[in-house]
Amino acid sequence: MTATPLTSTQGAGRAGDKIFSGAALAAGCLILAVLFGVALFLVVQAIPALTAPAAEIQGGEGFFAYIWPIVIGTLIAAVIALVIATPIAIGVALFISHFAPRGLAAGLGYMVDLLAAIPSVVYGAWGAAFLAKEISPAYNWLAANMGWLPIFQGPASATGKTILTAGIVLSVMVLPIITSLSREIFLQTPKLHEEAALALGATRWEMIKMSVLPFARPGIISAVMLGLGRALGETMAVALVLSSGALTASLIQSGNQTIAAEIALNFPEASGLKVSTLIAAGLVLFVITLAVNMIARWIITRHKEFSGAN
Amino acid sequence: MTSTLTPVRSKRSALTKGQLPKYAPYVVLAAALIAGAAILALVGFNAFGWGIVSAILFAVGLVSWSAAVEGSRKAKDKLATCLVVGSFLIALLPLISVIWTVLVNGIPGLLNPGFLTTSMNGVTGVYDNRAVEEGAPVIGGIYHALLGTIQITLLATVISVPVGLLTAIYLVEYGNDGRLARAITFFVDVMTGIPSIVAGLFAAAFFFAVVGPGTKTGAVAAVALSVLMIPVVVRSSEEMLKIVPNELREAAYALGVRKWRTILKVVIPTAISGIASGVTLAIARVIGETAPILVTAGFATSINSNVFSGWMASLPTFIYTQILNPTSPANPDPSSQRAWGAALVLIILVMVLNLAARLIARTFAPKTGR
Amino acid sequence: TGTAPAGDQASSGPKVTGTLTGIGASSTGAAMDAWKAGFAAANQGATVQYSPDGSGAGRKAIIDGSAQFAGSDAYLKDEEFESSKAVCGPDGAINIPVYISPIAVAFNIPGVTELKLDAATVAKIFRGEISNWNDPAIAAMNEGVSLPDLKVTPVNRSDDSGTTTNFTDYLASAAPEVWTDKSSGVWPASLQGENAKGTSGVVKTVTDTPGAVTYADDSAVGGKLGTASIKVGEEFVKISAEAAAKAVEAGEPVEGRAETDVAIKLDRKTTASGAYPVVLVSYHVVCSAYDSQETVDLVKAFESYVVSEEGQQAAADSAKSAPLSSALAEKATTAIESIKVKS
Amino acid sequence: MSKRIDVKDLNVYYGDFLAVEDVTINIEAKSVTAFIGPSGCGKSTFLRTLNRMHEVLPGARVEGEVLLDGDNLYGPGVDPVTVRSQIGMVFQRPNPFPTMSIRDNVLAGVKLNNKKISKGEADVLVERSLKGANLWNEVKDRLEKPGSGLSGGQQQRLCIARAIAVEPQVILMDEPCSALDPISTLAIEDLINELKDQYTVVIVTHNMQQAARVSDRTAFFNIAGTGKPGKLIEVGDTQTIFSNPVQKATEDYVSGRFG
Amino acid sequence: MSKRIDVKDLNVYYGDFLAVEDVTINIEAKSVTAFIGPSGCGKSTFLRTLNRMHEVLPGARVEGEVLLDGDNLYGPGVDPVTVRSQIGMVFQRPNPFPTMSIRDNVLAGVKLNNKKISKGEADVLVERSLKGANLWNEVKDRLEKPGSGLSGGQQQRLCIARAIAVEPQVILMDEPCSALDPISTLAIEDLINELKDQYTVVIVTHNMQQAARVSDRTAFFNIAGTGKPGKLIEVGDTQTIFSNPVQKATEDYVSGRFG
Ligand SMILES: Nc1ncnc2c1ncn2[C@@H]1O[C@H](COP(=O)(O)OP(=O)(O)OP(=O)(O)O)[C@@H](O)[C@H]1O
Ligand SMILES: Nc1ncnc2c1ncn2[C@@H]1O[C@H](COP(=O)(O)OP(=O)(O)OP(=O)(O)O)[C@@H](O)[C@H]1O
Ligand SMILES: [Mg+2]
Ligand SMILES: [Mg+2]
Ligand SMILES: O=P([O-])([O-])[O-]
Repeated sequence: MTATPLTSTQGAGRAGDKIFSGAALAAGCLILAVLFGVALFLVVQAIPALTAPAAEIQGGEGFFAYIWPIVIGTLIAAVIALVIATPIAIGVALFISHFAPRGLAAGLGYMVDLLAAIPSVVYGAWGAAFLAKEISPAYNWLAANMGWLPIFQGPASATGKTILTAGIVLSVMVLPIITSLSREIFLQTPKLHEEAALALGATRWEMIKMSVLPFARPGIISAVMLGLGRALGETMAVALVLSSGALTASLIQSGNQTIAAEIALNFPEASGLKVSTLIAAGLVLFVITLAVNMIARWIITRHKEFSGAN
Repeated sequence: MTSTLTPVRSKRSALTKGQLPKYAPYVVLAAALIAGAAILALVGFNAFGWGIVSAILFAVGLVSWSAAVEGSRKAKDKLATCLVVGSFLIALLPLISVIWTVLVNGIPGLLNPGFLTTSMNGVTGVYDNRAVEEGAPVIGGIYHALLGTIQITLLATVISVPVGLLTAIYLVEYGNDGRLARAITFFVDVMTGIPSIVAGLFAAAFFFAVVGPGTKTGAVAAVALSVLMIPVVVRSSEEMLKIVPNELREAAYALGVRKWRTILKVVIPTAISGIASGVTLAIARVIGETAPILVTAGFATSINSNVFSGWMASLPTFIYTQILNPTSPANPDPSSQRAWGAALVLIILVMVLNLAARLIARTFAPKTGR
Repeated sequence: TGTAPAGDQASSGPKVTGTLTGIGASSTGAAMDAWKAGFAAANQGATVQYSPDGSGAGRKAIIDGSAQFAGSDAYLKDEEFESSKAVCGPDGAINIPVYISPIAVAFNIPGVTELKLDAATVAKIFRGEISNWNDPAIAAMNEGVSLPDLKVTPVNRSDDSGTTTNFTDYLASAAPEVWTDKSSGVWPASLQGENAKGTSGVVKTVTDTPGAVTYADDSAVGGKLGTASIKVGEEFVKISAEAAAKAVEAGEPVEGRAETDVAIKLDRKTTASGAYPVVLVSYHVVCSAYDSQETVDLVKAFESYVVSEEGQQAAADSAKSAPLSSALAEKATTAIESIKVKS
Repeated sequence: MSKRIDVKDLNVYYGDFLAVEDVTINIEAKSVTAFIGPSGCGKSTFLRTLNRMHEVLPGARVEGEVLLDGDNLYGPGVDPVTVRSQIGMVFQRPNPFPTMSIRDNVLAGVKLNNKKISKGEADVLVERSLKGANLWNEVKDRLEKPGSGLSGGQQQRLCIARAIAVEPQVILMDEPCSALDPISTLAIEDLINELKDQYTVVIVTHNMQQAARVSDRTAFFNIAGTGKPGKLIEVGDTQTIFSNPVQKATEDYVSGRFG
Repeated sequence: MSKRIDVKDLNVYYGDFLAVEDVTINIEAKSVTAFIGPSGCGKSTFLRTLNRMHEVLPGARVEGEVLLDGDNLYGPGVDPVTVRSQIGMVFQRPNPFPTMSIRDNVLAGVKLNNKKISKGEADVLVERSLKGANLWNEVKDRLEKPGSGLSGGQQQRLCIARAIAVEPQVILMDEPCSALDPISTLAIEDLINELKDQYTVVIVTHNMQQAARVSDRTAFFNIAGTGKPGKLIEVGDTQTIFSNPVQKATEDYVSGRFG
């Protein structure tokens, strides 16, 4: 069989496909390359700190002793942020997509998006100057009444600049990220499936549980992962809000520190091995993000067969 | 059975049997407000606490009444409604508080003549001391920083959106869930966790190595911001592309439309509203970044309109230094006024961007009107 | 706009042009603004840019050649001095004192504007060993002051800082029995307390919190907070520019540096009358030799202006810093004169 | 278990567009009523007003009354959820829940009201419903697989099984057999015949034969032209409508070549 | 303008699941071929292999040959896009583009491929296609409105109009009339009759009468049981298949009560 019409025609169009898919592939690879670059940068710069004698590392007891309290601090702050932000963000997204009067919804969505527009320095300044002061009576109350819980052990910080305050500020910062993405996905839930639930006599909430949330589940997880990334990596707001210190279980005392803030606070004055130590801290954060994401991906793929899309 | 077709009937409809009366929420609300005031009066009244306590009482009251009369399903629905509305109201609190703080502190700065049209070139503590001690006008503005922010962010967007969107397209349309696609998905997630300062240091180190030591320009900052922006663009676009129904793709393929045209003209327009949201989110995420810009763009106090050469200011770094290192340490108030004014401008800038994105999205979005 | 300094000293030298890049301490940012403006007004065509990234960043920058001078609130460490030889020629980089800043112990006690404290008491306050302002140790030194029953909340810097280095250096030298930690830019992790970022941050926190006390560059304390007089020898010295200058004069040159280097090892235990030893000296770190004549001229012109009486006055007006004493300024000028083109 | 529906002067709107005008019809309990008429005349629209599914669309609203055993569905204070749990519906386009298994799809409605249904009861119910929809044999080995991997006709039968599992008092079916092969269609028709012993059934169909076979009464809807509202032209015993209609339009339609 | 299709030993898979087994069939040019068979037997699946739409689904693949005028669609180097632009398709579920107006939906095949067309030509094409699908009268006043605001049957006819607007050589239709009323069905059948003068038409239908009315040849598919692959049981002249089939299964199916 010689050159058939099926194979010969439309060479130009085919080139378009090739170019486009090539560009898409290249973009993906570029991201991998950048990430590889970042990782390489971190590793190369971190090596001196990882191999240095313990006494020379900040604190004098080696890198591990230096890093683990702030790893815990980072996780505490991120967990607080997500525990507060995730339910509220999903609530807000649902409110906008399924509860608010239609005419109002777009405007309300816009308002929440505004939260994303506020620079982190401003959050930091707001958290340090306003929130911390306003919230510190509540901490005193917690210390007095719930002090038997280790996390609310007193005496409460006099300034209110605690890891809990930092977590709250972070939660406000990640809220618009989770909200905005979830909202868009909720809005895309096929009408067909919503109607299927409603026709069975489902209440609005049951309809959401039956059709909206399952459909949006992978999207919500992605949104939360984005929020988590921000909570883990946020630098300036935490640096300004948190009155940092040694690791403590109490959330209402001053103390604890996050990796990103530790880097931001110390990098400007750092030199020599200290620089390596801080970059090694960045590397550790990188590894934490990696681990957390592996877990999340695993959860997503486990339910793949029932993924709502298409 | 004879149906009574008279519209006004005395007997209660079977359909409304076992249902709370229409006025129920208002009754519960009134009761909650009163009870809340009473409780607060015991521990010391404050308006905020009153709101919170009343809201909780309202939810509990309404839900339990509903549970008693209507059964658990309706009660759960009411509870969910209370929680959803409640979470929205809670989300409004910080929003209003932050915006209020910024407005109150920022408007005086913004109203300063020359605030938007001049730079900080030549402004020293002497003037601020005079402003505070002798009541002279506060001078110095943000023109240089505004210009810098716009240029740096624009460049970062120009880099990130094509890369991010193309990657999302690769993942959804070409990746076939293969090994490469999964690797990219995974590492994009990891990328979201890069602390902003590390992104800045990386970009700086990269340009130091490639161009030469001390290379600090707006473009370097844009690269640093892109590292932060790309994962947000990829993630949000990917989610939006994924939920475009396959039957639309199939419809286009069946018309003999090439895949890339299908993607450009069918898939992306269908998802455009979400993509636009994601891109604005990504821009909002980086436009307020401080740390990476400090280490990549240098610190300019005068106007520089070339992103590719020379140091460049930006609004966040401007805000940051004005707050943390006031022009006059003895009299930080003028600096703080400028900082909040700049914050206000930054927020307005993002609002305008957001509006623009929505307009774009609306033009292409699926037509639901009829 | 810009200040137009009268009687222009810098412009009497060779006409200079070009851009001078500096990176370094943020604490001298306000003074740098004044110097940039003053220098630019006197030298058309010459500009100075300065990025307040931090002292460490500044020292790194001069060592790797990405800046022509660094602002630092500590002189180069020995190993930094060694590595600076790669870029700055065989004599390495030199430290020029440009800015003296007395560090105030500032407190917020309603109704109290002045206190007298000795080093040990200050150390105890910041270690949390004195937890109430009516503590007998404080009362003993402050007869006639009505000290309230108020919790002491010490506030330290959360960021690595030159102010902390100098403050802890003072405490460790003057009250070694109480302050058992080494001097360090990072506040000892074992001490629990409140902290905030930056000088303005700690000042703000203290202003907002009754009973709080901190240490901060005097210029930022202004009149808002009470400040302590520090016991030196047998007298209590009130914080002032002159007292700070005296304490600096009591210091000694650092060994092992270039001949013209002006790095000063402060004597915290000085008993010199009227000296206030809680003080910080900021330096400009410059190369002893540069590649081009143009740069040399530019650096010389700028640094001469900075240490000149007029430059110091501009900084004092703008940042309320303490001017260099004339003796120190002279040494600095000699050092600046020695800068040359690489051979 | 079954209820009658009386519709009075119902106007149905999409925003400003009047889609169905002034319908008055009585639907007897324990009977099968078929709606026929050309495409776009408002059959689906009208059907959806009978269980208040219409108002789910933005801007959609109705004027008039729909009485379920004398109680106005659109009366003040009536909760659409109550209405819908009594009046089930099968849609024109199959819409199984893609995130649920086949089994869970069938049980979706049942679980709403009866959380604690035992596994045994559930199994019985699933089997009965799927058998009723003539799907049991095809899916009995993959009940735990997602419902979206089925063929078009299988999906539609799954939706029918889901709707009958909750045993509503009225069942509305919008062209339930349009995607089905003759064998399945037969099964569904048998099912409808069974259902009418206990329930009230309303069915939209394009298939005249089907209407003639399964329904007791038939309602013919028509539309005068583009942009005009659909109207109920005639309603009566199926036999009368097909053999001896009052209106000329009805006669033209039912005697036309059939699809 | 029309081409014949010859299928040889085709196996169709969804991942590991063999959905259709070993089909060999010849489809004549300028003729109408109908596929009939019970739900889930693989009619849609097989139809989608004829224009390489099957492979769009992840994991889906085929083995065997499909020859379009002797050229293997699955031969090496064959561009599926070329195949699809010659072999058009109407889906079982209507899928108009939600972002486009009715007019743009009809022109989608032209516009999405970036072909230049003057406004006048476009108008003519839109009108001709919509008339062909018997939709023109209903939508001529709202061509600029979105396609998603149409009734189910209207959407389906819009998709038919969209498919014929590109004038492919072969048209595959998957139950095109299942959502249509008799009048529209009639119009579509007329259209098919017209089309076959120029094009090759393949149609899946559950409606035996329709198959009998419009098709020249009929292929009967069947499935032995759940999880078993669908098979082509018999193919032949429509008349033969309906009056005198070779296979018992075919006879059972076509003589069954009809839907
Ligand atoms: N969501 C909608 N918004 C606006 N108009 C609509 C909507 N759905 C349907 N219509 C219009 O309402 C009219 C009646 O539509 P409906 O779907 O009830 O027709 P139908 O009789 O069910 O037709 P078919 O037999 O094709 O399904 C049509 O003109 C249609 O275009
Ligand atoms: N996406 C899919 N993934 C896996 N299996 C599928 C998929 N789509 C269909 N099947 C299976 O393939 C077989 C054939 O399905 P197909 O849709 O071709 O049937 P059909 O003959 O068109 O039926 P109907 O008349 O109901 O549309 C069925 O068993 C079905 O469950
Ligand atoms: Mg319909
Ligand atoms: Mg099919
Ligand atoms: O001058 P500082 O390092 O204390 O900011």
